[in-house]
Amino acid sequence: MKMLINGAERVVADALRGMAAAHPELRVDVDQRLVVRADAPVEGKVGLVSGGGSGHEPLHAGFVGYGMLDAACCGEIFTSPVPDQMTRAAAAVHGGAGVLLIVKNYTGDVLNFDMAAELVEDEGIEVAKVVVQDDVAVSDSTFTAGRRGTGGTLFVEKLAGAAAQEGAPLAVVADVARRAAEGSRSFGVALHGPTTPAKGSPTFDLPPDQLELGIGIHGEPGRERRSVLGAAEIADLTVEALLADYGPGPTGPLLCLTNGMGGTPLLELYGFHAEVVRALGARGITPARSLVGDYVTSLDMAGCSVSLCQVDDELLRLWDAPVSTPGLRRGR
Amino acid sequence: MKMLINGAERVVADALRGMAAAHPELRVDVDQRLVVRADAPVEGKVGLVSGGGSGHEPLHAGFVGYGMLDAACCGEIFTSPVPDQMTRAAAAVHGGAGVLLIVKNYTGDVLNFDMAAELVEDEGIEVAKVVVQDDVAVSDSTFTAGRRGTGGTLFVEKLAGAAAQEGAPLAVVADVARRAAEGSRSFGVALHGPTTPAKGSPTFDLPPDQLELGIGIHGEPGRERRSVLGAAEIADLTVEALLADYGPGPTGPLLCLTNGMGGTPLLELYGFHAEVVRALGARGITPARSLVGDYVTSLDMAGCSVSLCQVDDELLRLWDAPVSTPGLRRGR
Amino acid sequence: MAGQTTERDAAFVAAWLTASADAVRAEADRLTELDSAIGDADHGNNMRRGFTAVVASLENEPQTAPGGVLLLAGRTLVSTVGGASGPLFGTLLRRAGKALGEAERVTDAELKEALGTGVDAVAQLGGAALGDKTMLDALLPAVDALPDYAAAARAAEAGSQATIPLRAHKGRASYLGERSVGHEDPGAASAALLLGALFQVSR
Amino acid sequence: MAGQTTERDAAFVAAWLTASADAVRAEADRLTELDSAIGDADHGNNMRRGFTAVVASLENEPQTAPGGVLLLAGRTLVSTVGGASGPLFGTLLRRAGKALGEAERVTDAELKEALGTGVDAVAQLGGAALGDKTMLDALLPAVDALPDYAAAARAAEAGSQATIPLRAHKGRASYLGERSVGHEDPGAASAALLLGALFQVSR
Ligand SMILES: Nc1ncnc2c1ncn2[C@@H]1O[C@H](COP(=O)(O)OP(=O)(O)O)[C@@H](O)[C@H]1O
Ligand SMILES: Nc1ncnc2c1ncn2[C@@H]1O[C@H](COP(=O)(O)OP(=O)(O)O)[C@@H](O)[C@H]1O
Ligand SMILES: [Mg+2]
Ligand SMILES: [Mg+2]
Ligand SMILES: [Mg+2]
Ligand SMILES: [Mg+2]
Repeated sequence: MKMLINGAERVVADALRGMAAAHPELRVDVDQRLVVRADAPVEGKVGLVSGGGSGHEPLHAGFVGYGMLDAACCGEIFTSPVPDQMTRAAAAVHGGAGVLLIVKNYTGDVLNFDMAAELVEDEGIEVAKVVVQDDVAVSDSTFTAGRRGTGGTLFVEKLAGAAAQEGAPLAVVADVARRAAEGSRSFGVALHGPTTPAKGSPTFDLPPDQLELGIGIHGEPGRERRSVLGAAEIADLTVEALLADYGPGPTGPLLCLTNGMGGTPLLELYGFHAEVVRALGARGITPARSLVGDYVTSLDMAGCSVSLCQVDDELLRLWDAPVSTPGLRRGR
Repeated sequence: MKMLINGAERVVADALRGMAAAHPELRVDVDQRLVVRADAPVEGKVGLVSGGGSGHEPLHAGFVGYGMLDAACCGEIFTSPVPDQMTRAAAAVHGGAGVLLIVKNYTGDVLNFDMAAELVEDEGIEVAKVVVQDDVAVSDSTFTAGRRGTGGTLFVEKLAGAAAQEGAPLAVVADVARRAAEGSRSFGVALHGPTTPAKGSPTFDLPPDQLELGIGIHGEPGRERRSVLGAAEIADLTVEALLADYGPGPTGPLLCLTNGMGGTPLLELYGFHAEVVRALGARGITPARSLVGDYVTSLDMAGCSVSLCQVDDELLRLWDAPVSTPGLRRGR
Repeated sequence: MAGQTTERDAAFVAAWLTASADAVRAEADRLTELDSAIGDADHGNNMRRGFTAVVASLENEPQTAPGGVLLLAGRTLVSTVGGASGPLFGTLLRRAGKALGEAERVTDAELKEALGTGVDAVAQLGGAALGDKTMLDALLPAVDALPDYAAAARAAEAGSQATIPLRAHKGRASYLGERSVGHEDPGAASAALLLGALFQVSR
Repeated sequence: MAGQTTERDAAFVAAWLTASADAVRAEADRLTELDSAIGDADHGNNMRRGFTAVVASLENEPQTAPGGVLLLAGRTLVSTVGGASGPLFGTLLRRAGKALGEAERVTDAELKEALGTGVDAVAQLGGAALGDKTMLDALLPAVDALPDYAAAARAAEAGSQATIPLRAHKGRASYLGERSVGHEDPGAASAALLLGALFQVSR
């Protein structure tokens, strides 16, 4: 598999060098694999720290900036970062109002962030943590590592980031993050597995006539294979899986993220979004806001995920609030 | 080749339905394949119309909005739109100050836009036209259809769009567009050819150990094949090709677009951007502004292009001016 | 065989375009395949879309004059094809139609002259000449061979085959430089289909 | 063969970890391959990165006590691996090191007990039990078999093989449900490599 790289072991460091070159508004520590707002710490503002394995860009480093994250810790590809990165990040963004850690629910991420949280607290910094677990494809959470954190992470980072930017205290920012996490549901479909630089071939092989339902964002295969379906059918079963999981059905406005996994053209993604909106409409739902694009990716995986977030008027206002990051920008 | 579509013949229409659903700030005519600013025509503002074959998203439809295009005409995949679309678009965005047509230099685009320009003038609307021909890979322009318009189109649309948004008259907006077009140089490299829905397999086959230099954005093969190179080497030969073409070397600040062709992960693209900036630096040049991402794509083609634009202080100011479109957003 | 004085009506020209549409539809994949070797893999689709629209137009707005048929067909191609081939084939038919005017019957000689006018307009619009590896390489010898429809069809086909060893100087294929050599030009192949259809309806 | 009273020094433990690093490096691709079947294809890289760093740490900060060696190695794994295996293998070694304290020589029995403490900490941290298809399926029987190093290595290897028919309940493989059956757990395979290295240096 050909890649535009200098060698598998250099991919993450090289990408961070590129971010540093492209974004003077960010402070990039290539050695420590940290991306921090250049104006951090912002006095009196809650610091938002997230991170995870690399390969999901723009998540998380691309969401550092005004109105969203203060710092992102970048792990190796598909590998959670280590506690040292997180403690450094927390120290760099602590503006006296404490730090919120936003963690995707994977064993590695949870363990590493938990270790870091203890160390940060030991330093006398107030810490809160929210775990995103929005992937409805993982159903029997009691017999698994629990639901994965996927596309819904964008909602959590954006909404909590907006609250923090407005100057809300840690308890409020953490509450916004938790409500966003609890309101989020995601479901993903792959047409072609991702290829990691280390492995050099797709992490799962999909025959030309099959697609994989309920995929994660780390190249892990999904729960089920099916013969190829059209965009309309994929949208129907995706929307069905999402809405079924809300139980009595979502109340209040919905945010909708139609997300590309990296290898699917934007042209196809918009077409798929049309089907998602149609499928929602057939069930009496019109999303209050839509976002379409590659936001939470899995290297070059072909496919898509849909994330919904059930919000209230306050969260909707926070969604619309200005944000200025490399990966998401609006109103500023 | 699996795709997230409902059928090859529906791809463009479905994508436009998706854009309509996602972007209330745009007026989308799915039948006519037009995307227009919802507030068009803006009284007294020059109207900017562009368009081309589909498959390059976000270009052009994704660049419709405040500070950039007023309308985009969407052709079939890799096929120039027809004059009827362009005349409709011009009528929809003419706010009394005339219309600028931004045309990528392909035989089809030029012929169709020229036909349209005549018809629009016949309606009594003042028309100016700028042809973007930035691709340095096409060298002997006298024996070819001339240089292709590729990534530099983004510079032209952004800079002219900013001038129009400020209220500049048609002559000035056209002059900005021309200076942007003349200052632009691009060069592209493919690791894997794009697959059109109609054909269902890559439009050119690249063996696993080869890459293609000097590619266009329509799945046309490039000028030369080479054994696979690392990102650093690709950046060196790209930067060399670009700078050689400026002759005595670019004077004044440079904009740099490190552009993904659609199938290359953002992680790789940032790593490549680091090498581009290094290669420029080795030749004494620091780009004044960088933009990294998938902006002028070719469906799912893996690879990248680099576009430079030599600007002056006024164009640099226009580059920094607020823009709010689905595909490019800043300061608003 | 058709002679200098055979007269043709609107139905004849409409039948030609309908036969062309059938041929283009049957060969669309091959045309796209040719375009994918040295272009952007859309030519078959473009031609199919255009000629399907032409057939529909002729049904919706029946014409009484050969010139009217060609004018409508040309306008339809311009409005529905896009790309390079839309304006070029559209202009070919439009100009030929214009040249024929409103006469309800035209001789084969008049048709030849009108098509010659159309081909000249294509050459002027696209700036290409014989040997540039374009549709002109099929169109120019074919018009020369008219009003012998069989010879014109053969000339078009031969002209299209003759593009194989050529290096393209116009259109997308020109970007390939030397690498365009060894492939048949898709637009020339389409032109050969149109001339083949003309021969077919003339028999 | 090692007995209850054989004493081990810091050099022995360092040699173990160095041998482990060699084994992990030699088998990294296989570990990644296992992880790609039921995980995310990074386990070989993770372990290689971690153990390469462990060897470097031990060179840069030579330790005089077995406990110190294990503590440093565990801390290094936590700081360099990430993922699930970093905190888990890191905790295994850290807790074992802590249990051994600063004694410059420890008996095989003490080592067994310390590693048992470490394995318990892994179980607590990760919330997994025997049969969940994790590294514990290799670690638990291996520690039971200590201080017989040969038996421990065999038990770890057998435990790792025994994960093949299991359905995963922890870690990434659990997302696969039934489809995790039929594959060896990569973390268990790593644990077997570590126990194999321990046997090797004990001879
Ligand atoms: N300048 C030109 N003059 C004459 N014919 C041309 C010219 N440029 C392109 N063509 C013809 O158009 C054909 C390509 O048509 P098509 O694939 O439909 O459009 P596009 O090149 O825009 O994708 C070529 O094979 C060639 O015959
Ligand atoms: N909760 C857990 N308890 C014990 N071991 C676990 C647990 N979760 C995962 N593991 C082990 O970690 C291994 C995966 O490690 P690795 O691939 O390096 O990390 P990640 O799963 O984060 O990519 C699994 O094969 C399993 O043995
Ligand atoms: Mg991992
Ligand atoms: Mg085309
Ligand atoms: Mg073509
Ligand atoms: Mg793993």
